[in-house]
Amino acid sequence: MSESEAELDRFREEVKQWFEKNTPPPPDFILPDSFMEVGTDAQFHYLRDWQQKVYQAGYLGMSWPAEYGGGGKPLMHQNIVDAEMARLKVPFMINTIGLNWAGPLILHSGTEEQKQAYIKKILSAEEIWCQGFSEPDHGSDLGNAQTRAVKDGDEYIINGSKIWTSLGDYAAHMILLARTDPDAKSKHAGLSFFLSPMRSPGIETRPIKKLTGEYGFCQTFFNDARIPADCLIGKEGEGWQVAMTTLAFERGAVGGQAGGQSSIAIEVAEVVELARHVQREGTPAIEDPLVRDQLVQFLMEERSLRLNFARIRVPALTSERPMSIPMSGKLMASEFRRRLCRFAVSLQGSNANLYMGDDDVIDRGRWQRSYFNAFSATIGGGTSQIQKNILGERVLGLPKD
Amino acid sequence: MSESEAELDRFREEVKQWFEKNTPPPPDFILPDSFMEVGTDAQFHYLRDWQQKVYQAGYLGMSWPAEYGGGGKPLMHQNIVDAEMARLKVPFMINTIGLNWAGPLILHSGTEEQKQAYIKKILSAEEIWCQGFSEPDHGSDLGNAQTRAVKDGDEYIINGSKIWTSLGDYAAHMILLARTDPDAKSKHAGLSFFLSPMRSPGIETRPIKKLTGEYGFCQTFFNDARIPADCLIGKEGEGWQVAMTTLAFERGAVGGQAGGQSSIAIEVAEVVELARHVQREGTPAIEDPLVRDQLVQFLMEERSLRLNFARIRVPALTSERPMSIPMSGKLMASEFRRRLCRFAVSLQGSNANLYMGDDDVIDRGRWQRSYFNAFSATIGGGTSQIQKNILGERVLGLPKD
Amino acid sequence: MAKKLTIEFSEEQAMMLDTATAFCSEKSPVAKVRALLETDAGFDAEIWSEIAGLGWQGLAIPEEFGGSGLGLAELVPIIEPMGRHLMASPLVPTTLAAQALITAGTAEQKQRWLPLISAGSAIGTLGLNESHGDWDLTNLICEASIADGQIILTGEKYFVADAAVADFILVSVRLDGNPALVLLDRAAIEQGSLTREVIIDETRRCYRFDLTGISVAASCLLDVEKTMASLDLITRASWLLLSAEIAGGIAGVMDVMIEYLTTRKQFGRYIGAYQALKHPMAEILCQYEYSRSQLYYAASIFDTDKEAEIALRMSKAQGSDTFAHAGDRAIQFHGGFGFTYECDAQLYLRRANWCQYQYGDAHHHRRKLADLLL
Amino acid sequence: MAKKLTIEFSEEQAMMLDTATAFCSEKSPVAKVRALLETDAGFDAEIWSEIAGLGWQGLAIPEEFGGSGLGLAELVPIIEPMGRHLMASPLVPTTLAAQALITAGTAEQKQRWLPLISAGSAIGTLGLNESHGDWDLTNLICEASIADGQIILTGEKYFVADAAVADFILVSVRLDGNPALVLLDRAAIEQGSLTREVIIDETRRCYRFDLTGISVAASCLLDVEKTMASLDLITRASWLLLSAEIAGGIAGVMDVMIEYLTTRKQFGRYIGAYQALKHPMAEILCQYEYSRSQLYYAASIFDTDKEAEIALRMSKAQGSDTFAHAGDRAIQFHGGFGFTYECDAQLYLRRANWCQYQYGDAHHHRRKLADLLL
Repeated sequence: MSESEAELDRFREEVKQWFEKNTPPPPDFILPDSFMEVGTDAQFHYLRDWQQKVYQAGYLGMSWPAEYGGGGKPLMHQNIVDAEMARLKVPFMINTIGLNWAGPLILHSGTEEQKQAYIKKILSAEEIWCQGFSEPDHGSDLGNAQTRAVKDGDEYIINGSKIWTSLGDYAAHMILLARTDPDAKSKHAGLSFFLSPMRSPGIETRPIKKLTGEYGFCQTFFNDARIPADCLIGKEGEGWQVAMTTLAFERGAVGGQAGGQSSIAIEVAEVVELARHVQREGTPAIEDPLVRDQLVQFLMEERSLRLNFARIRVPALTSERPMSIPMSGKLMASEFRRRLCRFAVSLQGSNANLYMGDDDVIDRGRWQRSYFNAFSATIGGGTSQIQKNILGERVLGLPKD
Repeated sequence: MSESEAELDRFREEVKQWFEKNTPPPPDFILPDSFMEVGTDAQFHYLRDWQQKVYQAGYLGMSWPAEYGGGGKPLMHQNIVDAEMARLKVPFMINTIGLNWAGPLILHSGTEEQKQAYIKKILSAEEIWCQGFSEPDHGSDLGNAQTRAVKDGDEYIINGSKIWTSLGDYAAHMILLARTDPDAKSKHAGLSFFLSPMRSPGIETRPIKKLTGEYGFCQTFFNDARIPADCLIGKEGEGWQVAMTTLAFERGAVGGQAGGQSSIAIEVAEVVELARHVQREGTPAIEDPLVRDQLVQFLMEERSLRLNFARIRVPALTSERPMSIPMSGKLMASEFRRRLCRFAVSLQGSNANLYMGDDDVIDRGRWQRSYFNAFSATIGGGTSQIQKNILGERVLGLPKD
Repeated sequence: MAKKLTIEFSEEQAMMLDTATAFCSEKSPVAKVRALLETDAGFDAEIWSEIAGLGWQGLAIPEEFGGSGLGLAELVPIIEPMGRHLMASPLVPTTLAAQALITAGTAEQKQRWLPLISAGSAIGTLGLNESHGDWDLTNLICEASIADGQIILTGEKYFVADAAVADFILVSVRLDGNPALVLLDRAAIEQGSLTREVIIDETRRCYRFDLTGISVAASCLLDVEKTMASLDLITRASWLLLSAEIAGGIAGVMDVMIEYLTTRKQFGRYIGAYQALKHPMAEILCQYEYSRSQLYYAASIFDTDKEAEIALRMSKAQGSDTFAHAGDRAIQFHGGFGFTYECDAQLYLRRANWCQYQYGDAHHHRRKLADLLL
Repeated sequence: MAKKLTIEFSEEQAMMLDTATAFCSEKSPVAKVRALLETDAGFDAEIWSEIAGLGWQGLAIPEEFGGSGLGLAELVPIIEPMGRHLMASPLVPTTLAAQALITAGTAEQKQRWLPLISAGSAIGTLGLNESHGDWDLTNLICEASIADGQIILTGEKYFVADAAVADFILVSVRLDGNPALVLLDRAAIEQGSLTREVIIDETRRCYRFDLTGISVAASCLLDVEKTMASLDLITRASWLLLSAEIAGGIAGVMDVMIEYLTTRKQFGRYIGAYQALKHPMAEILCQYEYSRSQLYYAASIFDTDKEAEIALRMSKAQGSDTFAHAGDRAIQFHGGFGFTYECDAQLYLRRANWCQYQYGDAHHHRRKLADLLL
């Protein structure tokens, strides 16, 4: 299995060349930064084509089993590809839920039929997947899901609604958490997990317009929707455990993901670059001492985030509160991004008031949009306020509210 | 009563000259910024002598009745004196509780005997007064005072403890809130208000060392202390109302104070001055753009505080939430002071680590001390956290915790 | 000890504030605001007529031109509630254009336009911004030259408010090395020279205005001697009226937040009961009070010189930061709903951004204040 | 995409951290810390001997001089728990003095002092600061001149740690226009030349050192060629060890806060249940984790060049601000008790101030980082 450094270097070079040659030129519209932000057909098709191309070149799902469409190669190869993709900042892989959530889950817990049916089409982006966990009015309290699934012969009848379904209107399938037993002794015990079709009678999606003015999420409605009983994954009543397994895949806590980056990280270096080329009051913004101080603060913060994750690999240096870094990552990263994007907007003088779609807006308006989109992470998956409660109570041991 | 502008101007000039001539030179020790910070005999005597001198010159209690030692003059005169004292930044009047709390209360609600006994000695600082409202463990919840006063013939027997008694170890008298009826139908109804002697058997003070390392508060202990029954002011059970009246005097909400400034305000202009004369990395701190930006922020904030109080005089501009400015003043002013003093410390390079008493410390260490002392206001009288709760609930109408 | 600071606010201004508050509240419910987002003009012509009925367009125009002859400060209690209710109208650009004419217009220009403005029959606007995004209005790329009694213009102006419906536009250009203002009426505005901009605040309409190819009679030039004074006045007036819009905007976004915090429950409690939301709200309240105090003080001393500049810059800086912060928190505190276009918080966040970056952001004003104060 | 960042931390270091944590926790309870405040020396000589038993003084001294020959990074897991428990000792000044000798001492100086230090038998310290408060150690007012084989010194040094008990003091002076280091042993230190300073952190002892009138043999000079390198190393080592003390200090003040927040009740609830206190605590926790990650990264790459400077400055800046903030909040969150000397929060607040303003505050380091990074 182990290859020489030289072989890996050769492979890395080959990958680099392929991406340099094959990455499509930027389109004449603004691209989203993650699959959660895909809002137009043009964006969708551009990104789906790109994933297909990457898959066909053999650079996606490289470590997944060959019999289902994967590459059957050592994980190291995919890691090299992923690193090159990130380094070259190529567009992300749109089928994120399929590649990082559903695919690993199916490979881990699915039946042979499910593997045959789904895996290859996840990699090729022929079938897009979406996620049905959150519900309106229940915020991020997954365990409280109220969408009902009632078994009726060889079908389940689904009723209820899911919200924040990214790519809901493009997806062929949804990973769906629904309540099969409302009288179960614990609320978790009443849940089951489905690989649900999205194009069935009784399933409708309604796009949600975001504060950016774009679309990018749906609300999904189930009205007596009938789905085959073999959509169930895991046993009935085991939905909570399956969901937790899925989330573990998503977090990268366990292996199994198909690879390929799933979002475009914003780096402080890009804001530094912006500060170099925008003028503030007649001189480049980067010459302003207050701008410089802020940029340094952001650079420090960005590095702190990365160093935290370097430090978790040293148990001796995290032993006192082992969950502190893992549980604070989302809070810190999302708030960091919000502040960074807001700052990037502030560098633009009166042109900060131009917006996406304007001919003259700086960098196609990505900073304005990214600032607005940043709230999806400071709110979604438990608001920053809830995160602080969790840290206070579970990590520091402070009393409950 | 009304005097010509010219006469008032002449008076103002006379006052100015008197203070310019008679204000004592700064002593060779650091002075406190308010009566709450008096911690040494040297400070005490310097300030008491100063108040005596001002009183003897006729510049204190000018509008109080002549028969009790006051000046019997129009309030305008005292206002002119106060303004000049503030402008010239002369040392403050040490008997603050007497001049602003006890004196006005006695003049308003006291018996003839009480007026004869106390007023003149308040003005001359012959008798210092202190305040006995707060208790250990009950924070700032005055209504919950537990110190007991039990009538026994022509005496009351006092048991309990008061905390944060400024000048407790120098005071001849205390305005004391104590519980005469523990079974009263409301907790407020059980309280009574006393003009208590401090030098009686059973009354002991223990100085509290502050985080600055100085003394400046006492804890006062009452162990079967007997005080004459005629120390009662107002009726038994009316202590809460009397306390509220007293607090109204203290806030300046109603007239009646003796005048004379009671503390030294820290102005941003002084920090600007500091920034001009301290060096940071080889150049005057004031040349540093980040320092400049901070100083402007403080100047804006200082002005905002003052403009808020200018705006309360215009009811049309405060009608929507009339209590917003009055109830936020303490929060904003105290937090402002804390941040301003901390910033003043930060300007001093490694010399910021020198402290009061060192030969070379900048400005006698007043910034380091004032930063530490600033917490007395962000904590005392209801912490900033409690103030925000109050604003949220009583001004904005948000639900209770 | 610094000098005494007082806020002047007359009975008349108090009445104006009451009237305007009631008017804006009634005429600009949020459903109306949202309906106008979809329209080309962005405002309701009928409301514009009603405003004329109230005499707001002519408030700060001398009586000889049909106005009320009051000062710009009198507009503050009108613009503030307009900001609170996001009421759309070309009142501010028209007022600024009128002020420019009052200070630098020729007798003929004043005579032609000011009475029409006072009567609510003409909309005026200004083309002052340029591609560099600099807030210094004398930093001009657009140029003019005079030949044969004609002024020939080149360059592009940005953020020209309500240009598509304006009866005239005053544009700033460099002429013989100095700033000059040129009045262009509808007839002079070439077909296709206006391009609607996509701006962050969707309640407004702004246009890029391509001057190249336009040439008008020399009589369209404003008094060159008075141009600098006029630009200075426009700048100050903009700070004042923007600060008023900002103070209103903060109040408006607080309304939206308080409504949600007192009606939305989570984990069984109204979310406003949580200190994590309650305390930031209290902080926003305090900063709002500061903003409003700074605003009305700046209005009180608008006509003084250096002191007014200090007060106006403080007002703009204080308000801009507070509004931007309140808008940001408004999204956050609404949770998932806050992330949707449907939530009104976004209307205010976008407005807050707009106000921050027009006529100098807080950072810019603090830098200028440092030079004035330190 | 930036390069990979890794934190190296060996098994040996992990054991060191365990040992030091247990040692400091046992030997430096807060009652002991407070008792030492009242003493002249400020530390316990017995503990100093025990430390010598553990070999800490010689850890970063080459084996040929009786040390362990490890790097300065090995001291980080020792200094960190010392900071947490406010353990007093002259370990840091002695270590820095030893490093100065290692880099710039003459063979004779090294031979005389390093074995004594390794054995715990000598305390060394440094006199580097001056009245101007500048953090640039080459900005020197103190001067030296050489005449007849004697070095004659003038000027005053500030913040000379533990000078009264030091067996030797290295002082920086300007000699022929360049920085030089001079070694003064006890015999050379004139009677009355040391004045104890009143400093904000009462757990330490610092002295003003009047050099004027001191003259010593030329052999007391350190290698002039190596002085700049030595000052540079001292600076970096100070950043590293201060950052370690800071990270420990943050942990220590958090201990004090958490203890109070989980035991003190108000309005019937433990005060730690209130989000107004809980959330700032969570924020402090996050900033603490950042500080610690920055610290151990800086330790990992201490021996590299520009990268180390960046990492060290970041570590110092991040930690200083976090500690200062945590110390400030610690007072506030203790309410009235926090305002008393009796509350341990003040010990940490004073320590936090000390750490912020020694060897460059956060603002200073960010300015330097801007030049390195932008």
